[in-house]
Amino acid sequence: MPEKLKSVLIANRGEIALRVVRACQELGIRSVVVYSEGDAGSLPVKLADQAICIGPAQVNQSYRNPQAIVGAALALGVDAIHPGYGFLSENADFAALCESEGLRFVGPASDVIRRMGDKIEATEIARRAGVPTVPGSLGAVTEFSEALSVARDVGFPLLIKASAGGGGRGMRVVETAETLEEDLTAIMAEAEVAFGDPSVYIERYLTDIRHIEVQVISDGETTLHLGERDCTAQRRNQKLIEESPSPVLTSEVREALAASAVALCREVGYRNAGTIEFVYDNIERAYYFIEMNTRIQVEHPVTEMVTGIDLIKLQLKIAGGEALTLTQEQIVVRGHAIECRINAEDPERGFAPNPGTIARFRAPGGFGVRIDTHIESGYTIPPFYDSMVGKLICWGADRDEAIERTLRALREMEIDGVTTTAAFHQEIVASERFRSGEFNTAFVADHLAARVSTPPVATLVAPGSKE
Amino acid sequence: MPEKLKSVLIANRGEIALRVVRACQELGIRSVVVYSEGDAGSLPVKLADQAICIGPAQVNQSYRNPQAIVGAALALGVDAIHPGYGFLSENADFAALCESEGLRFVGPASDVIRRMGDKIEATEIARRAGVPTVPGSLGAVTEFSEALSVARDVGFPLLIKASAGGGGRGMRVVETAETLEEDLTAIMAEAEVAFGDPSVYIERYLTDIRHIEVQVISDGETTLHLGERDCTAQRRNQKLIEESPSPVLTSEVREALAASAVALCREVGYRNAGTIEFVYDNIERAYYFIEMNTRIQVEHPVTEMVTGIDLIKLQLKIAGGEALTLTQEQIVVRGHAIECRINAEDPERGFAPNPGTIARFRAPGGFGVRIDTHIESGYTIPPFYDSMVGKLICWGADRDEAIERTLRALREMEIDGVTTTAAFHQEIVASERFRSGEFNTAFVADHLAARVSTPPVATLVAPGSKE
Amino acid sequence: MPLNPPDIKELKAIIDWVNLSEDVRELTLKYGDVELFITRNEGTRGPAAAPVPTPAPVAQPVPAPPAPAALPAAAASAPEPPAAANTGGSSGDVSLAADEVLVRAPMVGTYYAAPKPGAPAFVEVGGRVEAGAVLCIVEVMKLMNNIEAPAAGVVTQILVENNQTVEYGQPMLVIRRDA
Amino acid sequence: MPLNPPDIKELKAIIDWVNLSEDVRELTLKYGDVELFITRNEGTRGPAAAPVPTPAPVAQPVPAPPAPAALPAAAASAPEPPAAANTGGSSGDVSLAADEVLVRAPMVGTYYAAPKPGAPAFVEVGGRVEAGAVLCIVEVMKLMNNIEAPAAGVVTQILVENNQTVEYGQPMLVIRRDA
Repeated sequence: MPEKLKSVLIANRGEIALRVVRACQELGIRSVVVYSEGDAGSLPVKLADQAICIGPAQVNQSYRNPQAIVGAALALGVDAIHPGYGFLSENADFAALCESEGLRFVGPASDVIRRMGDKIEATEIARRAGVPTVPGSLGAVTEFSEALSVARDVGFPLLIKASAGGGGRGMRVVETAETLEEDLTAIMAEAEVAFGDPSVYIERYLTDIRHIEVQVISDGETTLHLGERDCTAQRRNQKLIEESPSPVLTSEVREALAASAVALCREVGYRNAGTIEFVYDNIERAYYFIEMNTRIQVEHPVTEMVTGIDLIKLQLKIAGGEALTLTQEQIVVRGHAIECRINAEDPERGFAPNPGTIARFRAPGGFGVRIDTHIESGYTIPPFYDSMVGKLICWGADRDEAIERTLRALREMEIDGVTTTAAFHQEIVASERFRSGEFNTAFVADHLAARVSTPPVATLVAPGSKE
Repeated sequence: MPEKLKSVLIANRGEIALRVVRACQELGIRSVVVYSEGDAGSLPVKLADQAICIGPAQVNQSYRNPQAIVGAALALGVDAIHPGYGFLSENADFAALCESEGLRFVGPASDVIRRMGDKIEATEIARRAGVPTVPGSLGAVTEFSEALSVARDVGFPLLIKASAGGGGRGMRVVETAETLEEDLTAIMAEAEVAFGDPSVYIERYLTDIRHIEVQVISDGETTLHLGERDCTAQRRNQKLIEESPSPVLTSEVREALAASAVALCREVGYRNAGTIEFVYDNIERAYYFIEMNTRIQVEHPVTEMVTGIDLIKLQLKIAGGEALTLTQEQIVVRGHAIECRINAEDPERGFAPNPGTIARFRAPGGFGVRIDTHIESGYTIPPFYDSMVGKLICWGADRDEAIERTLRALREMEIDGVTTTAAFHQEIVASERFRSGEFNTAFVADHLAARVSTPPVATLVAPGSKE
Repeated sequence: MPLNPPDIKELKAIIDWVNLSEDVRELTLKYGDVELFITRNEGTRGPAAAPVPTPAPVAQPVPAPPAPAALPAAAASAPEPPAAANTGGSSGDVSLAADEVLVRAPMVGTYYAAPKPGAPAFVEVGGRVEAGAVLCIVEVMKLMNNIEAPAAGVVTQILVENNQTVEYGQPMLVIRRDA
Repeated sequence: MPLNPPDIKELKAIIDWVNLSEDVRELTLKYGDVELFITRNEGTRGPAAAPVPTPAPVAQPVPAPPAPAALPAAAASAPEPPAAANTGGSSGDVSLAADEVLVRAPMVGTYYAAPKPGAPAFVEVGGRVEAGAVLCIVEVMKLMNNIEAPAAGVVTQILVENNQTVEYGQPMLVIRRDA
């Protein structure tokens, strides 16, 4: 039986490093932050109990360097490593290295990371657990006759992808049964010529979908879910706004989704916090497993705000060998939470990243407003890392209140010196489409396309605002 | 049936003015802040939809000047006036002036303010409503024989106060029955000589008490309570730390307390938000009505944090004629919240007020942390008003988590250039006594007295902190 | 020279003062052997910067306080100009010649140019007034406050409109004092 | 001249002040022999002041940047000194003479002064080393990295203790290069 953690090394930077520092301090765990030369003097470095420089700004020599991180952990004698998100957080070899060096990795076992990181294996595990997956072939199909029969079973529209293709090459959408044989013949022939391999994947082509994911937590024995997050407001597959609960699910679908997520975790022997991602088909009102993230996610705070449960603390407790004392009945969703990821990007110049010095930062405040950020007045955003400067999470007794509070807080927030996406978030959240809750993953792109012809001024100014 | 409010004039300053601005903006109500010359450029002035200067820095010519405020409200054509707390918030004449000018006052009717502002009448109303009051004489007693009989009924120790006395003059504590006649004779004779009036009040002398208050909200028809706040951590009758729920009440006492508060409101025909203050006798485990505050209170956020209910918005909705749609069953207390009132005072110099310029302010952030403040980097605290610079409210799933989060947030907060009570709050919240929950109104004074002999260093540094 | 060389504290005090005064944009100081020159960003914080106070180069390390405002005759007086409102934008400062006096609103209320609707205005630009003549009315809660001329002279500017809400300290009129 | 030349602390105090004052755009100061001129970018309020302390005759108002660091011989090199760690406090800068070279830790790890416990140290203060001689070991994950002398010379300082954890870029030894 392992002992509770006394010290944790945080192998990350920015707001998530600070998030873990805060959880450690509230638990009385010594927090050690590793940092690159590009992050010297940053807020997590200042606020951690200890900080240690592990390399130059380049990520391959610092935050993505397993030897430097494990070396620092061993030299400082910490009990565990929290990987945050990104960087090495879903790197099975890194988790295995921690295990072999006797360091506890705050996450699942390395083999679980490996298995769930393999898309085909993860899909097979989901199917074994009875979790719906996107209808299609089970793996690659090499024979034309077999492909034809699978395609007919899957239904239309469907997507045919050359097994050896990628990056959009060797893909074709088939709209109706009439062209199926012709298209299938063509794509298999093309694939044979282009890649020397005619085999294809076939799956239902979904056109009107939402991205919905389920937060789970498990101590290896007890597996609980903490409701879903709806991350449908994306731009080029980058999440912009996340919320919990989803504005569209019926309680039947919500329960089925959660049960699927828990079943998948049990099937794979999952431990620690994790997220099961699904697509939700607005037309069929059905959901399909896409992948599992075997780590904490950027958007975990919306779940914390509606459940009142501190996910990072649970991660640390589980890594310290504590069993969950919560029961599923005790996890109650109250109200609604919305997160905006504020990026140092210029929406008027194609969302170009915009590093620089923040002359002045004034956080919004008051009831229901949470800010997770590593920026402060005078902070220089280094050009080496991603452009997210912070997350604004607003809670409301219902979705409408959460929306109004988000708009109020976005107006109130002051970030001088660097252009951010805050005004764009205001525009999106204030839009009729977002307010209605009825949209799909194309919403933000559609909004941007419509914006070219209509000046955005009217939507940028909130009613009653003087600015 | 009055219409919903479209615009509200906020007759206050500082954090509470900003609090009301935020609620207005989230409700789509136009907010107009009045300000004195001492507050030009302050955060509520900047963030309100409109601001208007009504006078010089002196409060009697600005925030306490009914004509200037009502004049501004009429000139700008607003629907209502929110008085905040302090200043004119419990001034019945001001409320009556608003009423006569056709402005809605965000609070109860002026006659209710007047009646509850009269301590003797308020006590009588409480008795009529069946609410326990401190055992003692019902009003002043003029005859010695009557006084003697009342004193014997009340029990010991008891307190005898000359009716015409005040400020500590003409008061005596009687410990036992043996000296009663002698003491009573003496104090009545003294009062006759000193004030020309021998009459006295007699009441039980309570030595081991807590300050516990109940938050109520009423639309005039439906009266609901939102649980209690425990404000026992005081220094010289100034509240330092408030929490909800109280760490000591049994569920029986909690329910009785709430029922008393609601009964009192119904008795007096109360409308809007209000607070019923009680003393809780640690020895007898009994509570007694002290007074009612017919306005929103500084510490209202702890109730908001545990109930999820925005009290200022309810105030504004009720003033706009909306009926409460909440039921008592829907008001559920989740977790625990603690508020620290951060004052610009120097605890090492007898809590001397300390105005000046805040060179840099960095708010603490993360899960469960709420900041209500009007300060920002570069803000100069004017010397004309009270020394509170902000409130830190931390929520936790239980009291222990709320305590740890409060300590973490206090450590994280940076206010440069001005000495505040933040470090002293840390010391109090980290103390064994506070953690235990078992203390009385003398706790802070006792702590300060003990501190003179023992250096505070050890308690200032939290475990695991590097500072 | 009667001046002592300034020490760092004195310099800092001057600089602090510049920092606190919201309307100084440039400061030039020659002080013994010291020369100090400061400019500030226009329109950063706070109100629109006031006109340059920098007077005579030498001798005055700290500029004199702004020209004394006219004391309106009504009950309440507004001797100090309010640190201009950040929001209304209505009470910005006004540049005055040496012989001009500014009449500010002594209270928040509604400005009336004439004794009653339709009547001729009390004064017009270019008109002469005697000291004590009524310039306008500020109404607060149905109370009509006559605002009187602080000095005899000619009205050179009227800065507000009839029926407009004025805030405390808001500039209303300028009078050029008789020589 | 009654003025004392200002010392670096005084100049720094002024620069600090400019950093704090959010709206100063230019500052010119002549003070004894010193001329100070500061401009700041418009709009970037905050600490990013670009101090241009005019190098006056009186010494160097701002210390020269640290002398170029020696390139350690081990695989990873740390050419840039890390912007001093705010916390560990272990990688502060070291003042070097012109003929001295600094050897920094090329990786995070544990510093060993000797090839094995109990053995004599590789080098001691005052000892001579040839270029390429092993100065110490930095262990990371049981991998022993020999740190070699970048130049021949005399060891003038050893800045770390045996068995101590060193962070990336931390100064470990100083060698005075042979003339």
